[in-house]
Amino acid sequence: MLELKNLSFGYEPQHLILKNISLQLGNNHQHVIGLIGPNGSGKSTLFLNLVGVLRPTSGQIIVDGQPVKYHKHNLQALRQKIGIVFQDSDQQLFYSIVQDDVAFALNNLKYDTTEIQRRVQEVLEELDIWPLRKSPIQYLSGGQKKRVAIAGILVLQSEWLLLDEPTAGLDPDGRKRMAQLISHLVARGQKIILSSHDMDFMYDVCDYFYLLNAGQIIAEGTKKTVFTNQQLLENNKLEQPWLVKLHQKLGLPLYNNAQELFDQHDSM
Amino acid sequence: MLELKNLSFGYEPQHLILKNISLQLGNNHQHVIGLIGPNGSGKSTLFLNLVGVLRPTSGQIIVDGQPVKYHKHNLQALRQKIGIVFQDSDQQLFYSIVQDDVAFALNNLKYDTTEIQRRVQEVLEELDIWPLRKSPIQYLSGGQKKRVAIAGILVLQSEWLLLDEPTAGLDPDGRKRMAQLISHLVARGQKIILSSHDMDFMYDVCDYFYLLNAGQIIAEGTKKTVFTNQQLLENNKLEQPWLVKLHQKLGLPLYNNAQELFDQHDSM
Amino acid sequence: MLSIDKYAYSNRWAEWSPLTKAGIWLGLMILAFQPLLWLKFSMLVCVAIITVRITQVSWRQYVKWFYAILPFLFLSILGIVFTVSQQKQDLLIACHLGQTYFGLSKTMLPVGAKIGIQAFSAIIGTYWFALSTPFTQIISLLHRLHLPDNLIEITMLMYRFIFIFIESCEQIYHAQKLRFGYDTIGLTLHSSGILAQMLFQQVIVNYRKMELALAAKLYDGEFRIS
Amino acid sequence: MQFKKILKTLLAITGAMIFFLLAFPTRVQAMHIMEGMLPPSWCINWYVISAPFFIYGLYRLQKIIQSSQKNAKVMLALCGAFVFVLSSLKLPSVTGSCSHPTGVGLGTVMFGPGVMSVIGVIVLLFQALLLAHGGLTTLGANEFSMTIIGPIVGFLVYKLCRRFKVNRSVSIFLCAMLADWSTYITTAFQLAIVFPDPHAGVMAALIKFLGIFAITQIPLAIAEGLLTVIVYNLVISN
Repeated sequence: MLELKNLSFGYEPQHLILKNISLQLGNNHQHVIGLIGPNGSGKSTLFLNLVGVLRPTSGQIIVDGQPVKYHKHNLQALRQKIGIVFQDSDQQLFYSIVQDDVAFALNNLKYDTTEIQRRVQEVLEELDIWPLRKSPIQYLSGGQKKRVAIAGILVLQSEWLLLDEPTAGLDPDGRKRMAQLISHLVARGQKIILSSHDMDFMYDVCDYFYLLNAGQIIAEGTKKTVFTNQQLLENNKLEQPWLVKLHQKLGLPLYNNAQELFDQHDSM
Repeated sequence: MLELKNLSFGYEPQHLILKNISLQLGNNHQHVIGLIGPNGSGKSTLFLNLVGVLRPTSGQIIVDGQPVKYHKHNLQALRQKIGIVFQDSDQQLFYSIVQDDVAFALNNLKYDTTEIQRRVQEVLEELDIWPLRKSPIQYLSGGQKKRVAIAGILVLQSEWLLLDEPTAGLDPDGRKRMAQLISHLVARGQKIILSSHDMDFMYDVCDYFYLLNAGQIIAEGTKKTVFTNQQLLENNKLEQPWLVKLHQKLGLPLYNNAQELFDQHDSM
Repeated sequence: MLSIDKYAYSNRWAEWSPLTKAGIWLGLMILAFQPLLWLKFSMLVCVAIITVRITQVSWRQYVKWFYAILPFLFLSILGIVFTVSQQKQDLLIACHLGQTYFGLSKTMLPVGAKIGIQAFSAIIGTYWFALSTPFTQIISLLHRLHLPDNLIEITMLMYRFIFIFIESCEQIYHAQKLRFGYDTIGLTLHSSGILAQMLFQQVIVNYRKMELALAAKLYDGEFRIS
Repeated sequence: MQFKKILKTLLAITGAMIFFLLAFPTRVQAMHIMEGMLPPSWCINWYVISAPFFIYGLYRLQKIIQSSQKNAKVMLALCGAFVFVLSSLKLPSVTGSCSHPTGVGLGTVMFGPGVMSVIGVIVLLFQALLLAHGGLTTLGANEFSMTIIGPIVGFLVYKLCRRFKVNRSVSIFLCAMLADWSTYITTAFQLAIVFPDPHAGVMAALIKFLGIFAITQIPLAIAEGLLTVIVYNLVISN
């Protein structure tokens, strides 16, 4: 379980980017947690605080009951517990060959070669990029690079996976495959925290939401609580997913995802 | 009117990226033309051919009845007729202050200062960024940068405006404002060609579509013709916009945009 | 832009051991430098044909790679054979200025021709190597030569980063060109300056983002190379 | 303001040079000595001559990596990639065709000549294998001219200019221009030693090669000097 207690952060103390944030992540009913908010609301900064790259100006992060300490050793442990994949794939791939890059983090932890090979193969197969293992990264598509970047973190087998804008730049097919990948990971027990501007995607994929704006948690709750509040979303420059709009404006039932709606209709 | 006649392009002649493309852009009923297709289908390459950065391996581009010639003088004229805004704003903003950057093209063309000032003011006001004219670009949001990039092309008052992924990286509010901006530009006579992975956005904004895949035009037509063909879209790794899905799966009428659907329902 | 790199990964001999290929390259260099002209010449022809066959590059593209260096070769050889002399009979195509003659030296012409053929065969040999050996194999070669780790790690990272920079370089260049930034010599210089400065800014931007990614991947100061 | 005047004069000189060059049908390029141009003994000689500088550069590199934080390698590689891309940049129409700045001046200003000798070798390796410029057997010779003589000259010129309180922009201009130019003068030397004139010996050959390389490179050196100043000022102003 991850807990933030009165966390504030600012590069300069008088300009806080995150303001007194308290939240608990990883209660029983939460598997994929969505972080939504307009540009500049502090989502990425919150992520960087969570993985210990940025250090809170005040307040605490508590992981499994233990407050995070900022010594090298503790940080290493933290980052094995919480992995993060950033938005831009190019800036997180350092080797030229897919399998070398995916093995990078394990090499840094000095795992032995057979274990590294085993884990790399496992992850590449899981992400459906095993055939690319020897490909040069510079000739991959955006969606493929994204998968390699995710693989490079998944090999750590961290309990938590933070994904910052995982669908940015992906085409409709890539977006669909990303949604499938996330459900697959969740099904095998991975806990995920997501941030994205794509409300329809977020609505489909996440089961609990935090709405962040101007560095504060404005609202939290299940998809129904957060997204049916049209006024709240508008005030925070967000939009309702179309399933919610249909529910509210056309009086259809509120479905959890598009599949559900169309399945319902097919069976009628 | 823009016309492509049997246009093929490849960096190496044996690997064509665009294959024998023929199309006519700018017939009477077309104001916003949408170019859709999965990643790597050749959309950006087609754009670069249209503005004369890349030279077709075979075939011709015909502008207002005249085949494009690749001499410096002709290219200059072509680029005043067809302006392009690329996806990544950061790679097309050259100065640190907004108004300097917007004036770049006019300065290069040696327009006189009062004319430059007049045009820059006009465009900044039109795009609603006049208050930002003296702001440093590095502190603008993604949506604002996008507007500055568009302003830098609009000052040329070109007949055609090509927009490559105009909503990439924008939050829901930025996306909505981009749609408004496009309708505004169209209303005052600007002809626009758009490419984007956001099918809902494209469906809302464009009135004629070309579907590109593997360098070939697979289909063309109005939004109704192209998007009601589910099989076609699936074969080309695209998705149906949700308005079309509702029409086909739930039997609702096919609305042109979300506004229309909800207005219809409010008035009932 | 780096089309050679693409062929290096996709050619038919890409999987061959880099040591074998390095050995063949060395052999080709010896053939290029040995004195027999006919041997140089036949090596040149054979290797060119082999290169084109295994990479399936078009002859047109293959010849294009020579365009950039031909002027240099030509100028160098001109420098070798051009001379001044008091005696007209030393020279071919002599013209005189006062009592001295300018022209092509009869003794140096064969030398120039020999150097020309030698350079050509050596270049063709190296092109074969460059076109058939993926850069990752070069890295492993450097590793086997026991060069310092720091050097190899930086080479490896540079290779990866070059592609990031080339992509943004092309994007910036196109955007400038389409806004008439390269229409005159003055503008070209100015725009090139902006281009270089923007690329330099990307050094910083990339570095900041990479720092974060390195932290996430538990980087401990060493990029291991197998 | 005085600087602007100097800049204008320089632009005028560049213009004149370009006109001069356009009168000759040669394509001017940033030139490395090509594969096969030097006999094996000289290839080895240049490798040996360059080696101490290279080793010193490695030593400096080691120091930087050890003294600063652990991400220094990534920074150095980013800068190296930047120099490579800059050196493969075509500057169209500066000399009527294409030219490539060497990027040496900027690199020298950024890191000093020591580290530049290592980064330069990697850049030369990439140029030989990815761009088909230069060569592997001649790498030692090109290293000597481009990454040893060029940066040292540039560095000394810069220090000297600063000592005599020359304006910073002018110092950088001279540093970059002379770094570039001295590279080609060295190239001329290297060729002259190997291919002496049959009648008048090494000195005459040197004059010939200087005529060919050093003079044709003047406008490119000036262009590179100006470019470096523009970049430097833009970087400073931000």
